[in-house]
Amino acid sequence: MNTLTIILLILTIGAAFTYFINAVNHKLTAISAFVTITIATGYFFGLAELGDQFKFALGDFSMQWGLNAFSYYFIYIVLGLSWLALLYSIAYMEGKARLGYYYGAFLLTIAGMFGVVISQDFISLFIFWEIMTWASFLLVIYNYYYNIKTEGMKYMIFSAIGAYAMLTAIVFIHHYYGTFLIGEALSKGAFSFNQHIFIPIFLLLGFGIKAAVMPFHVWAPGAYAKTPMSFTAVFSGALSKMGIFGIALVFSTYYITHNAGGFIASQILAWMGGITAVMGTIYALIQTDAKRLLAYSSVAQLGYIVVGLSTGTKLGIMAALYLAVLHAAFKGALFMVAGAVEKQAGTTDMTKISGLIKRMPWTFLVALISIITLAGVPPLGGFVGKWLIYEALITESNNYFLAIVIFFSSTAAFLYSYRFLFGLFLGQEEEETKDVKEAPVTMLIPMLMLSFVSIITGVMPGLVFNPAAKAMNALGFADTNWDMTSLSNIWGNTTDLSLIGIFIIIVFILGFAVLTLKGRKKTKSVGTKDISSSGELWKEGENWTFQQDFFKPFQRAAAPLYKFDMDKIWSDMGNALEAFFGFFRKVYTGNGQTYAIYVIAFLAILLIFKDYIFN
Amino acid sequence: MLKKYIIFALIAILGFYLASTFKEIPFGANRLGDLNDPETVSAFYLQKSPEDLHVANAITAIVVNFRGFDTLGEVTVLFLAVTGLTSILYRKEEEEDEEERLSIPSSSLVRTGAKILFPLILVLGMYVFIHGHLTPGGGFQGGAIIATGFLLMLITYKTFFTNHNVMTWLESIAGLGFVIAGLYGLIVYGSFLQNTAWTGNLNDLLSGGLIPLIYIFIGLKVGTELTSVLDILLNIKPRKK
Amino acid sequence: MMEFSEIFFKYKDLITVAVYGTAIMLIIIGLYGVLLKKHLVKIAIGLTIMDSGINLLFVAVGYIQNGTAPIFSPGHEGDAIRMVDPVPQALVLTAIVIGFAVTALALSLIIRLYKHHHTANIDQINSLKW
Amino acid sequence: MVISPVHYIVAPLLAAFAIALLSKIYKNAARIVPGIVLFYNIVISLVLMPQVLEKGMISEVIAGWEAPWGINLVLTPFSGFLTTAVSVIGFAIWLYGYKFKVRLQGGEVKYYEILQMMMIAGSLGVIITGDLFNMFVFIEIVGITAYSLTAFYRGRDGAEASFKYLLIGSLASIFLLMGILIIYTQTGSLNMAQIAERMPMVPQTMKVTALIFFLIALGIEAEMFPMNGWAPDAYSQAPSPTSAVFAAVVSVAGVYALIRVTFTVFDVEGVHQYLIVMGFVTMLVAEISAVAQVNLKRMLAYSSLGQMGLVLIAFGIGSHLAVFGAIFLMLNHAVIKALLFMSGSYFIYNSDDKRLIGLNGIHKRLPFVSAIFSIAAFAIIGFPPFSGFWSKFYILIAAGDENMIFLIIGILMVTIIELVYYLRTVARIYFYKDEVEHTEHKPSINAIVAMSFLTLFIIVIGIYPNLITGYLHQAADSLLDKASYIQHILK
Repeated sequence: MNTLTIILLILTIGAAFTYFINAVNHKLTAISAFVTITIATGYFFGLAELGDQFKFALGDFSMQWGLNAFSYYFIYIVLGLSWLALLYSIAYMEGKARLGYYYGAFLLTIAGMFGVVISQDFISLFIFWEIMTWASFLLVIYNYYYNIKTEGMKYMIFSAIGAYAMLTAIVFIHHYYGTFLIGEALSKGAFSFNQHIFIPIFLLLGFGIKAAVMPFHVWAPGAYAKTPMSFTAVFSGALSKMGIFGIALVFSTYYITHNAGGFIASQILAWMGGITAVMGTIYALIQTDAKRLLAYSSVAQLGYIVVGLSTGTKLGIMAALYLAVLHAAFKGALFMVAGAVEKQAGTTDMTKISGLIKRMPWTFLVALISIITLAGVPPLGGFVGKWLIYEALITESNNYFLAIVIFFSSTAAFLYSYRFLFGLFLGQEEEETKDVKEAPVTMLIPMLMLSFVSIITGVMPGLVFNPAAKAMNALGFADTNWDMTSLSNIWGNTTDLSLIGIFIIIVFILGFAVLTLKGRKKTKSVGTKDISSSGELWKEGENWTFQQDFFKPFQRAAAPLYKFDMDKIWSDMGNALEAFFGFFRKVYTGNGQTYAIYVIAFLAILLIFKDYIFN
Repeated sequence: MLKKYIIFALIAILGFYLASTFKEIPFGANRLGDLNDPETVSAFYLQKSPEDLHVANAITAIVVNFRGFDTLGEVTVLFLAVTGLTSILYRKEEEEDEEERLSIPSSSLVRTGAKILFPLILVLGMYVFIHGHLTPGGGFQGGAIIATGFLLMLITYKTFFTNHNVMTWLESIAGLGFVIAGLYGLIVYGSFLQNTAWTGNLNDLLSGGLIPLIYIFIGLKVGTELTSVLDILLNIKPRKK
Repeated sequence: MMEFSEIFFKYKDLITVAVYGTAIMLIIIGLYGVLLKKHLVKIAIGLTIMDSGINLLFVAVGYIQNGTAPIFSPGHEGDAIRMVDPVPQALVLTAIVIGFAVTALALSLIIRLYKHHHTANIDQINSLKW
Repeated sequence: MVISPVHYIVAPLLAAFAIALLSKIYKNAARIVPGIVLFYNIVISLVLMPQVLEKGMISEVIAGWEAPWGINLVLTPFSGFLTTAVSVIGFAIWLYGYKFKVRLQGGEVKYYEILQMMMIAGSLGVIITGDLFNMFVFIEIVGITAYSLTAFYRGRDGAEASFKYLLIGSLASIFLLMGILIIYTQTGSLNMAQIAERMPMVPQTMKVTALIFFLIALGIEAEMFPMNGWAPDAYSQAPSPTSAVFAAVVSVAGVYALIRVTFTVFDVEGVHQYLIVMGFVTMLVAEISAVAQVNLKRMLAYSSLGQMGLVLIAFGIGSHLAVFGAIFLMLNHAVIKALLFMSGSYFIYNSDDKRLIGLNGIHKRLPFVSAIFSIAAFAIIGFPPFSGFWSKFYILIAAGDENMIFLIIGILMVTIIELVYYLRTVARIYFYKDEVEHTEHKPSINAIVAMSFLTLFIIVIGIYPNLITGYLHQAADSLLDKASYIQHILK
């Protein structure tokens, strides 16, 4: 037996076992799931080696699973994040219903993601892609058990469109290149734009939908926000990365063959990514629910990654891969924070709670670190990623305007980051949240571990660059330059990140200490409702917290942008289609005689046109 | 009314194309070809039925032997039609809202006539199917004649009911007889419905091997099935079990 | 007196038109009943007429000029060359019986429908649709 | 007695005639005998299939007259594969329905079982016969039984559906006879192989006219678009095991007849394009109509039509791979749709309502049946790793090989429509709240066994399709190899 097969078996059998053990004892469910993922992760990192391959034949097609540096890189994200998320789940999901369902689907999703990453032929890629989609669909509808029409349906339809676009591309790759093996198709130039342009376009559609790129992002915010947060961490952190995985595969390899026709495609992708980043950010700003805010932010962050990939240069792809890991770390952590708040305080509505810093200090710390990473402030890891992206855009792609757009989005990201932090943790304390407790240890540990990733990559990005460079080697970008602790640009300037990091940390600690010591006596705590009302009378039940209309001026300024509601366009389209279907099915009138007339009419038509139809 | 004209147009188109198709098929032309070296099935049947089967009526030879499988299917169709009719018109005992079968009683002339004619009709029917391999007619025709006899009785006498038990037995035995006669060929000669080696002389009553026997079964079967159909349609009453 | 064969030869086209025409007309009339009549029984009758038309067509196609019935009566054993095509007749026998069975079923269904709907108008019997 | 193809027909016939007598002696004979017969069909298939695969084809003559003269029964790898599938599914449906009619009165069971068994036997006859007129007779057997079974329930709509079916079915038989007549006058034969051999000599107009009549008549049986108005009504009004037989057996026989006639008997250009276009229209209209259905069985019926459309498309593509996919899909559709009707029937039985609303939250009461229904629903959409995926995949690849990009996109778009309504239904079963209290009717053990068996098949074939791809390749080869068919039968 092959290592990879065994891991897949462990995960699937574990999923089934977990599902059924729930019927025996609820308490064993979480443990069973955690043990499964631990064994799988341990087994993988212990025994799997680069170059492992497993070949077999199904139907008339040879299939191949294998492990190269590129897939190894994504398995870090998949298994690592999943392990943490399942650890987090133990406490987060405690006492909820349908645990077997939850953990079973969770493990199955992990198996699907793992399978997608190790697939070296398109058939298994598609199969695992579908398994992953369906299993995650089960989790999307977990919370809204009795109302899947909205979010679940949206997710499923978009996923299906994506999957089938992919299938179309796969079929045509087989037609034109006679192979289902990804490597072989690559070497024959299947993804290049000047041969059969619709193959890469359909593949991009498939992967892009999973990565929630702009016109197809509609499913993402709802799905992210309504899923249990423990899974959203994986959903946004790892599952959507499968889209990135695919885009990287298609695009980067396209650039190996370097042909002129690809420029337009690259521009289109870059702008799709850019618009995603901006719109995601703008929508994130007006959310009052922390979960939705994070969901939109997640869409925006994936936009950055797509922009990075679209450049097609070493630097850009490196940046994208780096951001992929980092996004998994900080967005995973942030969703876990949201989950912790939800579990402890009962809601994530930012207008309802605030000032949790005293009650949940560790959670706050995680949130702070992750937010800093998200915003791209040195010395944490986010800065490195953004730096790389700007550099790639400006120096190698000469795409200055896009760089400005990204920069705008990045700046606006500060706003919602601040809002998230302020809304939940800072400000006055609410009466209702007085007796909230810190999250359980098993929830804190994964959060802290993810924060640690954010911190360490800020100082030593080489930890990520190293495997990323290997991954790019596997993709065909030889000799990517990287350094463990420093960033260098083409003008020859080198920045030692660890020095910056240490310096900033020292400043930060000193400043914090000074501020705390100085202001300690003077601050006075008041409740959120205890605020000056500028002469207006405050009525009972009216919400006058800071969180209300937080960014109203900005909202007013950006009003035209909000009018552009993709959500509505898609749902209108759906309604129109349904109406059309309803109209069309009236051909079945229910009158037997009409059916007979159809038969005769069809016969007459065939007879009249027989010479044209059957020549 | 547009619909009506469209339908007329459709029918006209169909008629036109049917006519133009059959214009190409000359009426009365000999399509049999050379009878001694047959190319068409008809020529083959005409050649073989007196020679091999010793059956005078070629149609009987075709219906019972050459294409006996079709006939088996057809008898099955009848059987299934009766079964289907019974199941469609089956009513539970409790929902009896019985109308009289005939509101006007038939005259004594008719009744007496029917009484006299009935056995004659039966005999004629039997004659027709027993001589199916010799003269025009056969199992279907004979069966149909028998059924008309029963129809006569059914519409003449309100109180005339066929005995369903006997009918079922006859139906089943005739059907089984047909299949078993076929199986005999399968077991003995290796081909379903294959005729016996002994076939008698052409134009004898006892000629054609199993063919007359099978035709008698068919006659019985058709007769009973048709009678059952008439019976069911005439009195939509619960069948006595 | 002319022999039949002479008559046939003389009016061949006319006879062709008459025989085929009758059969095709029957089919068309039946079709008219099926497609335009609203009463269920009339539709069933239309089907039966169509059946008759096609059966007639079968038999007509089997006809051979100046032919006899395909029966080897004593003394005429060598007459095979003059016999009409027996196969269509055999097929028609089957087709007639099948047509009978279908008609019987149709009538029984009409009885059921009439009992439930209290009408035999096909336009009013459309509770199953779309 | 050596087992030969004719047993497929003779055994059920013998049983059908005998049941009437046997049930006078032993009440339950009407229930048990069909089971024995259908099981015997499986035995026949298992004995004959290896021979078929070894020799390439088995041809049995009836009444001792060699092929072009008498009626002959042919088992090619293609028809043999289908008869095997039909036998197995037929037996499973019998097993499922064994206790189905318990609540009806004793007399009715007899009719029901005879008609059901003969419907399966008739379909087998359509598949194995090598004679055009014989095919007509078997189609009529299927038709008569189907009309009767559709009207089997006493409710008002059964007769209505049945009458529509009968009306269209009679038109089909008339046109079929017309086609047979034209072909007979031109070739002087009724044997398919001989007709195929003589077909090049037939004038083009005659050929095409006859083909059109066949296309209409067999298109009605194969549920092609403008001719399939009867199908949803019949499927939804028939007793559920019968609906399963309709979907799994009768439609297979219809498609087989259509394909045999268009592929083997005729040699007309353009029929492939016709099949693709009409298949796609069938699929599109059916799936569109399925979306807004409120009646579960009606929805399943429309979905069935859609699948048949896909089968026709695949046959229309006509390459080896496409035919392979088409046969695979026929098999899958037979198994899966039978399963859907079987499990759906328990939902209906449990909800006192044929409508979809009755399904709300039903999984709490029928966990096993719900799971099976969901698996079958996913399988029919083509979700890997169930068997439905492979058939659809093969068809897509075949379409890709012919460079039909719009066809592929069309098929996949229709699949999304399919996904939507099946997902809705499954969501109803699992994710909707059930407001009303119901009486529970748990599935009986025989039904569970039957359904589990078919489900297992879906999963096993989905995970390891190699189990049957060998047979399917041979079947596809044999269908496309017209010359050897003719040669083998005519010697």
